[in-house]
Amino acid sequence: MAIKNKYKGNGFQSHENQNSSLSKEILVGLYRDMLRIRRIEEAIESRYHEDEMKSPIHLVMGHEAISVGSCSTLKIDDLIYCGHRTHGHYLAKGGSLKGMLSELYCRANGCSGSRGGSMHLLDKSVGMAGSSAIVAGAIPIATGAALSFQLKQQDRVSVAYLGDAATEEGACWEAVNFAALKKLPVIFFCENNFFSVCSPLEVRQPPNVEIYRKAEGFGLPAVQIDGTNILDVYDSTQEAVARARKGDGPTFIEALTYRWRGHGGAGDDSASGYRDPEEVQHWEQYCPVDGFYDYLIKMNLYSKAEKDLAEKEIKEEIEEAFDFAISSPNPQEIDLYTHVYSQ
Amino acid sequence: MAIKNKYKGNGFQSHENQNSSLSKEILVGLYRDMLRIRRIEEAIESRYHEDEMKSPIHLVMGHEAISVGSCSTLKIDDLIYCGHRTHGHYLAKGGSLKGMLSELYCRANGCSGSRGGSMHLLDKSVGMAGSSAIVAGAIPIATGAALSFQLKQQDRVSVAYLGDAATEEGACWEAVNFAALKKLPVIFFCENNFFSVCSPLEVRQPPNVEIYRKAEGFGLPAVQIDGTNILDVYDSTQEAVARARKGDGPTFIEALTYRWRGHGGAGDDSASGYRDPEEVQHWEQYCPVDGFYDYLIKMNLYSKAEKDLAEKEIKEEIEEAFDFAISSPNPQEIDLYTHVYSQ
Amino acid sequence: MPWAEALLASKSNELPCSQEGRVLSYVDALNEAMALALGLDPNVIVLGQGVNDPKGMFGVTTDLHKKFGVERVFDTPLSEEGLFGVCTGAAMNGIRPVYLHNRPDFLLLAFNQIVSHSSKFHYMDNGETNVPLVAWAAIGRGWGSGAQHSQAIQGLLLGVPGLKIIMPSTPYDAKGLMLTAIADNNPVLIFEHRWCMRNKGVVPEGIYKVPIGEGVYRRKGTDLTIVGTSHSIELATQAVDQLNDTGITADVIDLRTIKPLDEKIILESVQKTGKILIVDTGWEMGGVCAEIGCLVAEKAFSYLKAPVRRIGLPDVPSPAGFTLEQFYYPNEENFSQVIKEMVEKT
Amino acid sequence: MPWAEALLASKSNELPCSQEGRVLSYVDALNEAMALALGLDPNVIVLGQGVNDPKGMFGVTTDLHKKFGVERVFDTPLSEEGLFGVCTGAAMNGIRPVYLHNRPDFLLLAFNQIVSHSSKFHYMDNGETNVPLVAWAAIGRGWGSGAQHSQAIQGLLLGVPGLKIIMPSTPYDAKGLMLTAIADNNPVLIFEHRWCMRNKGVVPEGIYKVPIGEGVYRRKGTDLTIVGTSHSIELATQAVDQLNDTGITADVIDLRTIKPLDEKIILESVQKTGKILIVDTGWEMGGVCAEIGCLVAEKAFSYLKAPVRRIGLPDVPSPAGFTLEQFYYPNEENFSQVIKEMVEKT
Ligand SMILES: Cc1ncc(C[n+]2csc(CCOP(=O)(O)OP(=O)(O)O)c2C)c(N)n1
Ligand SMILES: Cc1ncc(C[n+]2csc(CCOP(=O)(O)OP(=O)(O)O)c2C)c(N)n1
Ligand SMILES: [Mg+2]
Ligand SMILES: [Mg+2]
Repeated sequence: MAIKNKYKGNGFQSHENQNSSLSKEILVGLYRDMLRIRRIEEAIESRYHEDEMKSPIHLVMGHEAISVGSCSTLKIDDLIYCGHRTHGHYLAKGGSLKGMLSELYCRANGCSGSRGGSMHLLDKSVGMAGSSAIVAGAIPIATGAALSFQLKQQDRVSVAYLGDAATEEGACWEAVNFAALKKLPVIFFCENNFFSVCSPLEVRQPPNVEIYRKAEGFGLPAVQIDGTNILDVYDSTQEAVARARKGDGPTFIEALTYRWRGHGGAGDDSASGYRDPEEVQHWEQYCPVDGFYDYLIKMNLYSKAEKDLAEKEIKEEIEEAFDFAISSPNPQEIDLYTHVYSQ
Repeated sequence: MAIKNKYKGNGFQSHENQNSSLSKEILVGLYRDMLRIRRIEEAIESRYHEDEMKSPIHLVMGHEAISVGSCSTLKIDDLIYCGHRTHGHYLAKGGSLKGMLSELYCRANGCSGSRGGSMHLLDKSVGMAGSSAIVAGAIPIATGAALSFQLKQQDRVSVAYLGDAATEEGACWEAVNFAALKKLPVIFFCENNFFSVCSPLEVRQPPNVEIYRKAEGFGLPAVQIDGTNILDVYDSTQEAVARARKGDGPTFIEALTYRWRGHGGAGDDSASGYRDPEEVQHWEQYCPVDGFYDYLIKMNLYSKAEKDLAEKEIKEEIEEAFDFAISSPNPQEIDLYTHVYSQ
Repeated sequence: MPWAEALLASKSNELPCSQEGRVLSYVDALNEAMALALGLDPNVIVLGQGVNDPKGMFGVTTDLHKKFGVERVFDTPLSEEGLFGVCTGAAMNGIRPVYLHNRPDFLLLAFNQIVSHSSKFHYMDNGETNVPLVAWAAIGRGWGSGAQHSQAIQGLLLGVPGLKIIMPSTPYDAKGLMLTAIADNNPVLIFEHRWCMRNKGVVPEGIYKVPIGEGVYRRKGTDLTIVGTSHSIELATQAVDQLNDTGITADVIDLRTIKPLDEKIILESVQKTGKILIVDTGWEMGGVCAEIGCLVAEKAFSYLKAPVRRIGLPDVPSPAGFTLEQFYYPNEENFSQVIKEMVEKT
Repeated sequence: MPWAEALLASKSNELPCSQEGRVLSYVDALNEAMALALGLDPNVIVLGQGVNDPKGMFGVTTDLHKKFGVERVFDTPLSEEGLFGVCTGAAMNGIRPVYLHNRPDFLLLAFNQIVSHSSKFHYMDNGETNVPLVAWAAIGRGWGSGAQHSQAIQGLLLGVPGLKIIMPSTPYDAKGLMLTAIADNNPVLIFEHRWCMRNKGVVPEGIYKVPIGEGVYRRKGTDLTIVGTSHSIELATQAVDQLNDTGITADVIDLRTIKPLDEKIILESVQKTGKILIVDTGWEMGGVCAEIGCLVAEKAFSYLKAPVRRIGLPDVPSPAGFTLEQFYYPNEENFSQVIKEMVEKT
């Protein structure tokens, strides 16, 4: 089985000897945020077999540069909306780790009160505004948020994260058309990882069709980028955000990336046969986290000692958050019946 | 109010002094078929105030070149599927006039037994296979018909007629993607008349967006043509049909045209203010029927006398069909309950 | 929230529907409600296919865009699913959209957003998100509307938690319930009936509130209870009035809302009469009639003196043709017939 | 039609569900049904998201593509609305699609095609068009499926004319009804329940037909009638068996199909027991329970000795968390409790 989905980006080679216009502080922050997400995912994965997180999980390993690179260009009152693969965006936007883990452990103090589960993480205090487990379901909703900003003349932007498969849902294009028509401050951020569960892109969309070109046909500025390269993600999102803030309307970003783990649950499932384990290994060479670390080291912006410290801090934070979640109370029967209607 | 929708075609000027590769017989047949549809629509319109055709009507005046030009390239066992504006396609594909008028008069022997009405005309004996009053509803259905041809290895083509507004429904693009993916023998024929009921295109789709370019983004050969020029319609449909028969998959055709009458019912409703009456007059200059007549005359392919004869024959046919419909029996109560389920 | 404050500040609550006062058409009553809401709260928007065209959605939205601008009263692409989601997202962020549709049939395209999103965010988001939106549609009937343009789909949505569903019959209620719906912090569906939209009636000026979830007696009587909404309860009332001479009297209850359902008024009346006829503009099977029939058999069984009856549509798609329609839709005579049978059989 | 002929030719009709014979898992029974249908009729196709991936739609479609080729057993883009329409169009032209979905929730995206197209063409086209298609989905439950991945939406579709809706509970019925559904010339929806899919049972080899619209007795008794389908009737049967010691016996009727509804078996049993408990995996309000409760109050009123009861889901979205789920879903104990109450109160 050949490597079907050719890697189209350059990893960090494209920035290898190139100074970024971003400050050292920001660059190191980007790295630390990616590292944190990676470690959190690893921790969740390592404990998932205990069967205490009674929630489906959709790990984001391989996608970290997208979450962190894009969310870093947003302000706290800019809003993001996600699909089922929420962990990375939730954390990158500043969502509470304790709230997330409590949610995975089905606790009363979970970030959505144990009503939502891992596919409905939200933390409205930081602009992680909602998610939908229905593929493409949140795209029109993010568009509606942008409409509210426009109507209220607020200087805010909303982002809809979507997978490659979400572009097969008609509602995606309905939302894109409306956003372009009204010049809404929304960014459609497509994480093209070439798979929908176990179905490769080629059984769902014709060969030689590029997703971002569809968006272009609908009248949007659209771009295809290397989703494992956080600086590319940062730059293109920043451009889109600027466009939105200027009133010039929406942008469609297609970031090529790869999911290292199975669609849901812990571990890689390539052995089942739907994708070549070599393909996974191929993509792992372009680790968004490690690749950026190498870059920072090469550019003399970071050191091994600093990384070790970060690892230590992150480890402590994660342990504390797990302890918090596990020792948190379960919901009560009465909780079932609240919030069906709003007053 | 300026003429907003610039006329992009050339009427028959593009063929003015140009010989068509089609035989005289075919050319005259095309003209006669258009003339017949025009006269039928006029007859319906002139009697609609009698309130005996208790059915919504959506007249096709201005669109005749599309119905006739495209259906003429099809074989009897090729199938067409329509939306609400069915009259022209039904007649052009060879549907029974008596069956159609009986349907409009709600008679038991209407082409859909008085269950369908004007928005559900069908005549399966000639490949007018169905229609949907839900905008874009028939697009996936026509695509499914093409899938059946492919699975059964039949040398047949299906056509989905759709309006400009139908391209705002997500299901349209879901069907287009699937057809391109599977290389199905289907033609998506978009009649862009710049309006959805009273809503002009510019309040529904962004400026400078061309519908056929959207289709291109989805991986289809797509073309924009002058929908008032029957030779352009014929040629581009024939090309699409040939592509489909060769197994090369679907084509998207966008034909620019204009509806002379109100969205539904009899008469022009421009006076109500949603479009400029001058705009209607402007388009009437490019009458698909008269323009083609002038061309035929100029090319010495037809004569006034032949036209007079055609008019006479058509008039007689129409009168007979109206008499037939009006004197046909109404359905019975028992008819209500049949065909809910198929045996 | 300017809206809620203004509503509370306005002294009027449930106004009695007196027979005196200004007479307005049903359509104008709706138009007035929207104009008041738009005037009161800058977050209210009105959208839908053709809301600002000369036809103005049967007249319901006529000229609103002239008064309040096309930013707030605007036409939309077709995209029913996408636009319902857009309204939901806007509502989650402080806008109060009123999204109008010619026909409920078109809402079928948006079921994913209605059933799995709009009505569920408040719950899924642990009460942190509100979705104050109104979706409005007019049930079609007659003139060949046919199977795809005349569906009364309220029964399909009755089970969906988190939704409110309103079906008014009078201009008074149409206006009052529209105002209440716009002020409500939940997704509210309003199903009008094209034939009710011909009605005229007394409609107070200014803001008043008709509560969601409360029915009213249109007639008081002793022989049986008739409950329903919209055009069906109108027909039932006419049938009862025509039977006056025969001495038959009935409680006729216009529920006005089908979700939440006013169980109290239904059970109270059945307790008195012991017989119930349930009427609805939708299919009998699995619809509003079924819910109420079951409810009564559960909670008022000991008072029931006769089988419950329902009058809705048969398990058949709407035919397009005029003659078939006459057989399809129950008329006043069918109503009278059933009422007489129910009263006679004791 | 090769299909119909083959079916008629096969001597088997309704086989009795004996306790002897080959034991198969529910999932394998479904797989076998599809394999038989694919083998019998070249016009049968099986499609859906991931039907030919290693997971094979919970195993239901595993390896079918290897036997019958990826032209006939194929993966699809998401596009639920579009693909439902594609299936409808193919079915209108002689193909017999079996379109599988992980979850009924995803069918909400296709309601326009299901409600306004697939189920209506035969009628709108005056009987000239058939739509022999099967849409299949498995109701989710547990492990945080939550509000958008666990909806039992059968109640939303019960009213739609022209549809057939099947909800099996045993491997025997799952296979037999799948075969019948594929042979049927109408759009048929099959709602499985993820928890029934764990079952094993006796399943005959080869083709046999379980009729659509006919229920069966799972237990016979005298104290009350319990009707329902799928996982609910399974739970009810267990509850009744556990109550054996107390001397309580019940007619337990597995309807297997909810549309068309087997009125005869329901009314026959209620006539005997005078009491009915209706169970369903969906919401109580406006759903299957409501229809059957109303039906009995209409047509078996004089036999009823006690209020009808229903056990379904409360008017609340499914919560995601484990603890809340325990409160949300009725369990065997809830069933026993209600049964005991119904028997005791006379
Ligand atoms: C409407 C709908 N159809 C199907 C599913 C089942 N499903 C859940 S996640 C998923 C894969 C989506 O793939 P993609 O959008 O590319 O996101 P990824 O998982 O690759 O991040 C599918 C098909 C769903 N949740 N919603
Ligand atoms: C899903 C849906 N939404 C709205 C309507 C109401 N409607 C009927 S025809 C029509 C206009 C459609 O315009 P277009 O597709 O451009 O066709 P045209 O009438 O111009 O030929 C509309 C909006 C409908 N029938 N179906
Ligand atoms: Mg993907
Ligand atoms: Mg148009």
